[in-house]
Amino acid sequence: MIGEHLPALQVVVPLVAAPLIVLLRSAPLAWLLAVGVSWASLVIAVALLLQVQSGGVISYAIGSWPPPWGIEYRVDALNAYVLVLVGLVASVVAPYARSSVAAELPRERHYLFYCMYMLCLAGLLGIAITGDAFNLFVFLEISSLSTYVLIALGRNRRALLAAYQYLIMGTIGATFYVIGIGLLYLMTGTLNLADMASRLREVHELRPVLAALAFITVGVSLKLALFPLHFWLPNAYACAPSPVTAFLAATATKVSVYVLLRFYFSVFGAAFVFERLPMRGLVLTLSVLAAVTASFVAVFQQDLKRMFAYSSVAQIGYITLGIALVNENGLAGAVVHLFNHGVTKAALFLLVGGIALRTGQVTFERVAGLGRRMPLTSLGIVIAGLSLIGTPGTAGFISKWYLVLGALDRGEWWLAALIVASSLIAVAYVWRFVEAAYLREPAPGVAGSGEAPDGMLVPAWLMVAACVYFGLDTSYSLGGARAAVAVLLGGAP
Amino acid sequence: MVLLTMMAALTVAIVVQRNLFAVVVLAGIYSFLMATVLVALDAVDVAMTEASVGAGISTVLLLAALFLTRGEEAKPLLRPLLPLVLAMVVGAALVYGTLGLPAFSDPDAPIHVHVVPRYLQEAARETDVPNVVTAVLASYRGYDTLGETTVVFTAGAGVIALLRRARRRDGKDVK
Amino acid sequence: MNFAGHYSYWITVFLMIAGLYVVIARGNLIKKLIGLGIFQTSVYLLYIAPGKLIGGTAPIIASGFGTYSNPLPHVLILTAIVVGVATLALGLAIVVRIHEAYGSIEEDEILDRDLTGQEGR
Amino acid sequence: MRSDLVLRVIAKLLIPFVLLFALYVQFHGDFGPGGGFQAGVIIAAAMIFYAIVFGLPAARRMVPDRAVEAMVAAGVLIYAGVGVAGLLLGGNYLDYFVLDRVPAHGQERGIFWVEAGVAVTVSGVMLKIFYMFAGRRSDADDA
Repeated sequence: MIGEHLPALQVVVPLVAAPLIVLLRSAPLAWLLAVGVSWASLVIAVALLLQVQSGGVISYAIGSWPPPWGIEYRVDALNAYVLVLVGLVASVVAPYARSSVAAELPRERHYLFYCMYMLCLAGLLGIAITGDAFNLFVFLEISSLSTYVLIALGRNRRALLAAYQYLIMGTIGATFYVIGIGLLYLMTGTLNLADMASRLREVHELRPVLAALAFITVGVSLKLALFPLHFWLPNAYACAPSPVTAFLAATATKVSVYVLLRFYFSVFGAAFVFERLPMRGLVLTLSVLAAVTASFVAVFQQDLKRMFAYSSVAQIGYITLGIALVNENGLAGAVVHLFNHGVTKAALFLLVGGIALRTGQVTFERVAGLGRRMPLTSLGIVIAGLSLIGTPGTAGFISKWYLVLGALDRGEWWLAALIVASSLIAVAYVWRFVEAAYLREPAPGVAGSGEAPDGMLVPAWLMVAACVYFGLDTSYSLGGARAAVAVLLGGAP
Repeated sequence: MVLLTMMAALTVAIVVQRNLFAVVVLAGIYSFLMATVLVALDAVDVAMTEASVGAGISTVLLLAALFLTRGEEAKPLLRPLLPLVLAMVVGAALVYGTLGLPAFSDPDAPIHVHVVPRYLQEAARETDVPNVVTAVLASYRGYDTLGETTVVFTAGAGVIALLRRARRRDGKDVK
Repeated sequence: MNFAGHYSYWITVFLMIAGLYVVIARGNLIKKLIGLGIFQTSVYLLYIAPGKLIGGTAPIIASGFGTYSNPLPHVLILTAIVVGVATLALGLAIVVRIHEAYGSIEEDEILDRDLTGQEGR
Repeated sequence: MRSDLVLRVIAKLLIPFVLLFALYVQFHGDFGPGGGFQAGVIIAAAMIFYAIVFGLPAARRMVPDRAVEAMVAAGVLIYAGVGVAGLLLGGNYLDYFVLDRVPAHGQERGIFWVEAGVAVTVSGVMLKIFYMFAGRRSDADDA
């Protein structure tokens, strides 16, 4: 009986947890609840994925109103995959948050932190699962508003400025999205994505549809930090509390990519977006620029969080590049990179959070000689760094391999070469960490208090292990991605 | 149509005016005009909300924030040209889009023939509520409204998280 | 007729341009938020105006009326208004905190003070 | 402001009527314009008016912070709870049909509680936000 209501529970459980936390007003209870709910949402997501694999698309009519009159939750191989990623990262970040939050935030704000964390989780899951364009906007705002607060809770006063900038950019992005949806609604009369897709096929007046495509693309690109709309991201990631950075880097941008995929392939249709319009060239150019320039900028950062934030911009470039390839291997690379990069970045930011806890700042000066003071943390960063570069045997290799295959399938060998070349830049910035941690003497006066607490180290290493595991056994990650690509290229959602 | 033109004029005033108190008051008037336009367009529920939120709550919040900061804008403009061009490009994109939309008050437009007829014809019977806006809001699309309530909740909890004073163990505020 | 039929769209576009311009060009953090509000309200007209039917009434079912304006955009925009005020409240809370931390709400002054490490008050 | 007797008397007279009007807006939302959100805003406005005329401490005595925070959370829980009730009675999430033997009455009941939840959260949040902003000011003054 519970089985059929899983789609609703997926979102409602974290959503109800948030007000409960406010009523309880107790940090330890809030933490316990957050951990329990995160794990529950992972279990639900996995159960949904299994249901989809055995029984096909799940449609759940909220309020028992049939779509398109009511709001429909629609789970297929693609968004079940995204739900699992979000659930997985949340389950790892929630236990990790306790030590980090205890150290970084004043006590009376602890329970509010977990409240915001639950809302952000509910928002992201809601975006991924819904089959209704306007409902997507509502959950987008839930996740965005909670994200602004989470970033502003950072220790440094710059966190406030970063949160403000993100609030402005995020709201512009969301409003663009609403304008796009408005135009589509005026042309089709419906808000249900599947219904919209089928009715769009019969629309002959294309100008509003084109404008809608443009507004939705720009709006979502602001959220996913596609180059050159990425400038809010490094500040936000660098200033937010460590668990927030890890959670956002691994999930928020990925969910936005999902939205883009959903609109391009399921609503507008790949043929419309990529064959009738020069969108392919545009997305391709921006992706390559992102991958190359952001990687370069990353090399010259003095702060580890900032460096990995720029690296995120570059990695998002790889994902959108895979989208622009519009073939089976390229898309599989893009979707599997969603997952692999999510896992890799979660591992990196969780480990960097441990360093921040011990040394205060994470500049390269402070990191010098870290290999001796925090050997496990340093080793973890090196392994996850290898995955970031795309070394064989790690998760990152799998995604880049498929991206290169996708490029070669189209006969664009120069693109394949660019993917490999830009990975070499990643070698440069990961090497900077290796050099600082293992080859340099620690700066005098840096407190050496050993490893991060186990509560942080264990979740972080789980993610590091995942980086290696998904590099060796690809049956789950790649298998899920292939099923998702079949949905994308199959047409209807 | 006159109202719309007045709104446009007010917007210009808001852009130009540098005294922030004046801007806040103008923004309040702007909201009232918007509410009037909405009544003319038959959106009475929306008008009521816009009047109470836009002209009421927003104004109070803005004034409260102004008391806490300061009321004068320091510099007229940073780099006026680039933002203007950007905004114009976005506007042009929207103009391009609206050109293909169905004409005003066209009863055969897609939004009037698809989905909505059921609301208008059946809502009173299916939900026992004659105000269709309420029926759609709370029932057909009730889940959106749950999300909307959660948005409000998020804002409330967020403001508490941001503005609560840090307290020391003895209960005094930390400066 | 065509011009008149699209008049509300033209105003929508104008409000949108003005709002967006204020957001991008102005350095004052509160003024930016007001601009953001105008930008958001422009969307209301885009949704609501096409829902109006001439000769129709507000969508409250009563005997004696046959034509009603479209209620669905009204519902959507109610949600949008709520989202707008929620964003404004959060934005203002952040601005107040910024003012306390930096002693200014002008973007360029704040960036200056960040570089020089100068305290607010 | 403290010495303005006329204002105080008017406020005392007016506020009950404003609250009554809020209730009207709340319950008449089924038949005319209005509903939980608008009613919540009006309730909050009445309290804010009270706070402005009689001072923040007086308002905080009448509606303490803890109570407001509880309202903020309770409204969402009421709303989500109606959804869960639908689940427990064998329907989908937020299914109101199952709330009563006559489906249309179930709808009416569901809408009533949902709107109540909205009003509670909205009035709580608006009031809380005002408290937070206004409280910030008085702290800054005596610092």
